Amino acid sequence: SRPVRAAGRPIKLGFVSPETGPIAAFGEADAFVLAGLKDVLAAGVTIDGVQHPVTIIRKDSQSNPNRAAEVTAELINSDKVDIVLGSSTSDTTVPVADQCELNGVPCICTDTPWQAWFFGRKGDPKKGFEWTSHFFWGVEAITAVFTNLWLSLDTNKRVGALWSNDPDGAALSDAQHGFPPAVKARGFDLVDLGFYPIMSDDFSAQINAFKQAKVDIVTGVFVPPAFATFWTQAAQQGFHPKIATPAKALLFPSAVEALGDRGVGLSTEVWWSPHHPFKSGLTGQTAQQFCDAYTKSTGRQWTQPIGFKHAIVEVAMDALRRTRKIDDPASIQAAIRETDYSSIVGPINLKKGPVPGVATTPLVGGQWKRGSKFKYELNIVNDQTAAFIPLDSKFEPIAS
Amino acid sequence: MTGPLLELVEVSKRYGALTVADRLSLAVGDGEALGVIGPNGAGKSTMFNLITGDVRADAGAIRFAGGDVTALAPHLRCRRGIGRSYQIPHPFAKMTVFENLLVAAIYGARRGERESAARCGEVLDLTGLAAKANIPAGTLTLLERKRLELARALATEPRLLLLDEIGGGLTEHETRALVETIRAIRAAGTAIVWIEHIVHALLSVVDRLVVINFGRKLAEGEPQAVMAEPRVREVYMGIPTQ
Amino acid sequence: MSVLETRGLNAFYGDFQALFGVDVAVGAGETVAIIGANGAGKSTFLKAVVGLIAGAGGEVLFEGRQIGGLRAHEIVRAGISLVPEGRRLFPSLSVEENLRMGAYAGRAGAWSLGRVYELFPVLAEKRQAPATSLSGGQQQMAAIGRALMSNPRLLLCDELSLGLAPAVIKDIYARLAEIVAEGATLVIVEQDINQALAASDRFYCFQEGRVSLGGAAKGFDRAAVTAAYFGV
Amino acid sequence: MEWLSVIVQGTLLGGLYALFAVGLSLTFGIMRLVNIGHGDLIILAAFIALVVVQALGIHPLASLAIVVPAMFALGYLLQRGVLNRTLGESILPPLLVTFGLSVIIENLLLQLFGADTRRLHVGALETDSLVLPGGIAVGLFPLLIFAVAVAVIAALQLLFYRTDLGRAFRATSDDAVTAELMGADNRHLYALAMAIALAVTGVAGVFLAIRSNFDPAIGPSRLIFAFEAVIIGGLGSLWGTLAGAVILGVAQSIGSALRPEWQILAGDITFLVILVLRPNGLFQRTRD
Amino acid sequence: MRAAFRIDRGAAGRVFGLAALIAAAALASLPLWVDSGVTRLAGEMAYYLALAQLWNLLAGYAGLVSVGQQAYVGLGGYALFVLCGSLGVHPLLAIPLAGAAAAALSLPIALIVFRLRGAQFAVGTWVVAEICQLVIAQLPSLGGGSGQSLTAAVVRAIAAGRTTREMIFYWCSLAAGLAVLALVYGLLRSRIGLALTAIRDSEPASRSVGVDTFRTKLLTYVVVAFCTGAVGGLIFLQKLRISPDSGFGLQDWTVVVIFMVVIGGIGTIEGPFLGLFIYFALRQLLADYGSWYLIILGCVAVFFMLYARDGIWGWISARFGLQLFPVRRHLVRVTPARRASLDDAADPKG
Ligand SMILES: Nc1ncnc2c1ncn2[C@@H]1O[C@H](COP(=O)(O)OP(=O)(O)OP(=O)(O)O)[C@@H](O)[C@H]1O
Ligand SMILES: Nc1ncnc2c1ncn2[C@@H]1O[C@H](COP(=O)(O)OP(=O)(O)OP(=O)(O)O)[C@@H](O)[C@H]1O
Ligand SMILES: [Mg+2]
Ligand SMILES: [Mg+2]
Repeated sequence: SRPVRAAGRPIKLGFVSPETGPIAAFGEADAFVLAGLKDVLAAGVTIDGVQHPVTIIRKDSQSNPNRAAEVTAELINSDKVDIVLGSSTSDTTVPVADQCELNGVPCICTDTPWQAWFFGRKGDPKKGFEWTSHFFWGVEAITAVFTNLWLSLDTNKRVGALWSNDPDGAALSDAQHGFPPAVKARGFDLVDLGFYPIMSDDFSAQINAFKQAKVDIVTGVFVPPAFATFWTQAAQQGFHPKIATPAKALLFPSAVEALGDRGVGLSTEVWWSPHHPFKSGLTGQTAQQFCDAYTKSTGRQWTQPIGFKHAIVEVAMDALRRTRKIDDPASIQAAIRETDYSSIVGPINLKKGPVPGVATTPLVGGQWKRGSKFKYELNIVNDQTAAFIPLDSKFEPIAS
Repeated sequence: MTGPLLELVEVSKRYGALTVADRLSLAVGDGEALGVIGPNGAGKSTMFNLITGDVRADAGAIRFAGGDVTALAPHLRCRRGIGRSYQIPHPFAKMTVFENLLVAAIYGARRGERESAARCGEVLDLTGLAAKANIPAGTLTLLERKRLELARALATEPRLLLLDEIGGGLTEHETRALVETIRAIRAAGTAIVWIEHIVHALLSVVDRLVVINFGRKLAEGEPQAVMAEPRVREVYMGIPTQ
Repeated sequence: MSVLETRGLNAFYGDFQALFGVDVAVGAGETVAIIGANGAGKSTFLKAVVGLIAGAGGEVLFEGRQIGGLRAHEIVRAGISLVPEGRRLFPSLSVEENLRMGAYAGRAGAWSLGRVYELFPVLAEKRQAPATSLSGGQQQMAAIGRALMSNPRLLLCDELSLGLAPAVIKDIYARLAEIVAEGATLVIVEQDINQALAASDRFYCFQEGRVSLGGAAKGFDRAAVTAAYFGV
Repeated sequence: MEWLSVIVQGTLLGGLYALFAVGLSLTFGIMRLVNIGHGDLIILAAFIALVVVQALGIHPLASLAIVVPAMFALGYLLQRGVLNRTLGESILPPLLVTFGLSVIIENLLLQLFGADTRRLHVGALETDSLVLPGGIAVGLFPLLIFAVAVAVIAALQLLFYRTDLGRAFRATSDDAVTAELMGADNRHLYALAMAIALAVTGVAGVFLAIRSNFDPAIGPSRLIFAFEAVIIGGLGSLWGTLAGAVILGVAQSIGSALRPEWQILAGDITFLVILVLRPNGLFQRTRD
Repeated sequence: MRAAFRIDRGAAGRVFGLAALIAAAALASLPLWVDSGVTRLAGEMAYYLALAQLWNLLAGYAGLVSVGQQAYVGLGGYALFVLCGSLGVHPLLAIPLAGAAAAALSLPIALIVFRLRGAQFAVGTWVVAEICQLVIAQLPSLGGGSGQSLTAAVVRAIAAGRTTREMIFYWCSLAAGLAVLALVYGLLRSRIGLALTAIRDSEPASRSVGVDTFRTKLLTYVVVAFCTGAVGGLIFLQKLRISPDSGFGLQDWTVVVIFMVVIGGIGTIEGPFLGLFIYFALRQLLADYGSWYLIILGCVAVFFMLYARDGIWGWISARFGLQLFPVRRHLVRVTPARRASLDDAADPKG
């Protein structure tokens, strides 16, 4: 190729995520992640012999879908960004992707089960979307992980489920693609109580129903405060299941700390951990090194979203490297669609699908146990879905 | 049309155990001026509220201008020609005095805006509020507010005007002016029912006097004769009978 | 020494000046009437004395003490009480609670619930009723009773007889005389000159925010008063 | 038996709502101050308790001894320095100011403590329960919350309806100018009322922090229940607020037993139905 | 000789009216000379102006302090999604239909909430909005709790290109803003405005002078619901996605609007304009500062309420006696002599 001539125009990436509001925990590490990538971004990418620095414009969705749509429109219309990156729950990723799709701006999203992102936007599984891409695990993965976990212990195979009335709850409880058929297919009885309102302060009626049905396993989708209330009331009402695997509720160590010792033994999905055998194609850092750096810099325990925040920037940089005409969004989009990249959260291949423009990342089963370095630690206890990820310990029933 | 302009037939109203109108019957002729007196709490203002519909009667009937208005909403009674002033003034505080009247003229008298302006101007002149026409009613003094009550009621061009203590707190001179005003209103053909504790002012205007006590009619008739009745002198004026 | 004395008292509503250098003196045990046409500033004067309107220039002395800068609640505690124009009872309190509120300042004296009920028996009947359910005249009684409950040394009455039946007015004025006899001082604002002057020792006539005439109530000169009223 | 259990649990839930609502019942019911920041003030109290517990290592319930006076002082200063200037005929200025406060508190807490979800632990008391005949398990802690709500309401009821001070509170909220004529210093009284309201909020905050998780963002979401409880009960009536809260709790509980989705809807609809039947609530004190 | 009177509606407004027309024309041409980011922002301001004027009409003039107007934004938005997404109606036609849907629902709602007064009304309307949200969250056909997206194809029906579409969105928003402004101004200058103000000041007294208070309030409420619903449709046509949370967002559609109106000056038409500019200026300046943006916004709300209780316009108009949209009526006495001369001047032959 030709020698580097001159510095080209900066390439702008819009970065939308919830930094404030009810789901601010997901955006908490943004500053750390982006600061760590500063040098790599400043060095930028070389396209057609011209070196372009990359800048990131961060926008706060305030955990509010209206605001997410508005800041994305701003990124597109005022900041004229080249790519929009949206992350952290469908309240942000879906409106971000919708704006980009309509306005013809390349967009990458993550950190939302892909069905919620894809079918929630009325995607056509044959064609996919024109301008928007996504990588994360999906409902099929989480059902497999959960049922694998449950089958590994001796229970009466009776599962009680409760779903939050939001996109995640809707995706996971879907009668065709969600938990109910998958769980039944593997021989479980499902006591499905349906949706509960997000602001619920009381689960006594549902707990009563679970108790009546002699449920051994509890699952569903919960936000942390709702699960905490549920779990406390369950104890008060003398309901002690052998396994509790609530999705979404136990991602953050703080949620488990808030439960105290009653958090020990609860199981959850694990998207990523320091023990995942991956390293960043951009910086060469391993998952373990990255988590250590995070703890060192912030004094906090690692959390699952930080890897994905890192990965989404990696995927964008990788696509830019392969872009031929930087001023043509279609060229950038073509490069994104050609992604076959090895990131800190694992391989991301946007060519394969499950559906066009969506890549899946591995998901395994974890359980919260008493830890050494931190009070509670998330152990990987089931890797039937991704055997290359090492186990930390064995899955155990909740001590009662 | 025959018969009285306003007729109350055995109207009753209770507040809990307290009967404030006790099978009260009353008639007011077209163009008549009727005075109402009675001790505090006798039920005079309540009677007005029953006539205007601010309070619904428990029993009995109210007829006005030949129609039964017992079940009619207050604003419809106003449009039929019942205008009232409140004992405790209710001005539209943030509107100007003129606008207060304008609402009444447009909605009560169903006039056009331009026509109403003239009418309101005249009423303001008549009631001595002309100088205050364009200031917010909220800044009026208590007595000016009372005059505003009268003016606003007049602006609805009522056939029957109900006045609840608009003369309290006036100087002799002002009282005389008020009496003149009311006479003028009456001369224009409006029937008047006036509740007032300033008896001499009342007597100089009305044709007939009704005394109410405990929601019942204590006396009724020619004013001087009523005032001379010992019962009335005792109950109302506090002059014990020998 | 005067119980109440104002020197050069001014008062404003926003930019509008309602009092212009008012000088009034009320001696101990006196009953003084303040008369004047509509909007002359009588109510404003009373409000300025009790601290409801910040005085803007001039002095207010109560028993020789400056009370000009004090706030209303401090002035009540010092011993001045006002029966406000238009009653102003507390709507969410019962009749009795309204009366008790009158005693909030905690001044000891002859007036108690019992005595007020004796003065206005109808209030005793309605002691538990909400104040809003009283008739206009009954509300005026409650307002007077409430003011008395603070056992004031100086009682200011604004349009005392408004809305009261003649029998009641007669009664109240008789009682006021008793109150004065017990050592209180009285200022009454009343538009009915005859009523006001009959009950008082001296009077001040206000006109457009200024004192236009003052003198003894007995044998007043009707023509002079009329002139002072309307400024002719 | 199942329905009995539903009603028992709903009543206990009502106890929680009552505790949230009492402070509001004072500010809203008595001062007509629509305090949108009430929920965030509860969370603020919870965070104060968290800091106290972490710093001193004391039992969370013992933190009441510090949280309540702190909130009392905060309430006094807040009212005297800020809210007093917003009171008047219109309900809007206080509404807007307290909304501003709500946003300020929430985001300051977020700055100071991050978005993590927190909890105060009281060991076994969290999960212990009594088993009533018929197998209805009643959590001790919810029972304690209910008892505390009743006690707080009883105390406030005495204060507001049996003392001179309480009468002065109500008089001042009706007509501050006239109350001043009676010798009541309205600025001080309002400040005192707010101080008491926030002291109660402090109690609510500590109990909330023990009952369930909290984070800076959850303040506003329960505010509407507190408002509903106050209005169902009737403005200015503290026992009414308790009744309102219990009605709301039972309605939600029944709704949720029928279908989990209906929980909140059932409460809201009950609220509207009651208001349509009795626009002034069940036990409104005199006014208007 | 009888005195004659006429009503003076204020002359200051006429000069301003001309200026406003010119400004409106300039605004209409905005997309032709500024970049699409500015256009988008201006469009957002235009629909917020509409929401603010509508809320101000309710709360500032009719005394109906509603904290539940988000109900109509959300209902309008959902109606639009159903009309365009499921029934295939053209999006621009769907906007007024969304308004009609909101208005239709506002009728039964009014019958319930009109029984309430003051603070009860405020909270009652809030609960009604909440109920709308909860009910919609339970209808799977509308996307339940997760909401639904408008497919790009539907929006492309307006215009295929992004630039043209953004212009059309902008013009729609501008038209909505100006139409609502004209409607509110017209309503307030009409006799209905007079009745509304009277009702706000005293309901029993207005009844006693013949005002049908219920019908007047109902009319206003329904008209406001119609406009709010239409604006809601327009908003979500641009947002492309609606969910119960976003559609019925208390903060976005009511609190921000209250902020604008109250900061600017409630009960004036000028006030909401000022509040609008202050809010957007703050948002543009501070939006990237995360929590601090919100903290400062909160402080501004507190500050203005403490130091300018009648809002900024209230302060300005008290100080300078300024009125740009005169809705007041002054009674002017025309002396007979002067009237004659006026008549002469008006007579073309004279
Ligand atoms: N809403 C109400 N609830 C309960 N009692 C009421 C209500 N309104 C009036 N009353 C009572 O009804 C009686 C009659 O009141 P009303 O106002 O008619 O008296 P009134 O004759 O006008 O007296 P006044 O001359 O003092 O104005 C009074 O005893 C009063 O306390
Ligand atoms: N709140 C107010 N705002 C503005 N001006 C006021 C206010 N209250 C009174 N005024 C004006 O101050 C002047 C004096 O009023 P004040 O109430 O003292 O009169 P008054 O002598 O008591 O009259 P009245 O006999 O009518 O009660 C009047 O011109 C009045 O318009
Ligand atoms: Mg009366
Ligand atoms: Mg006066």
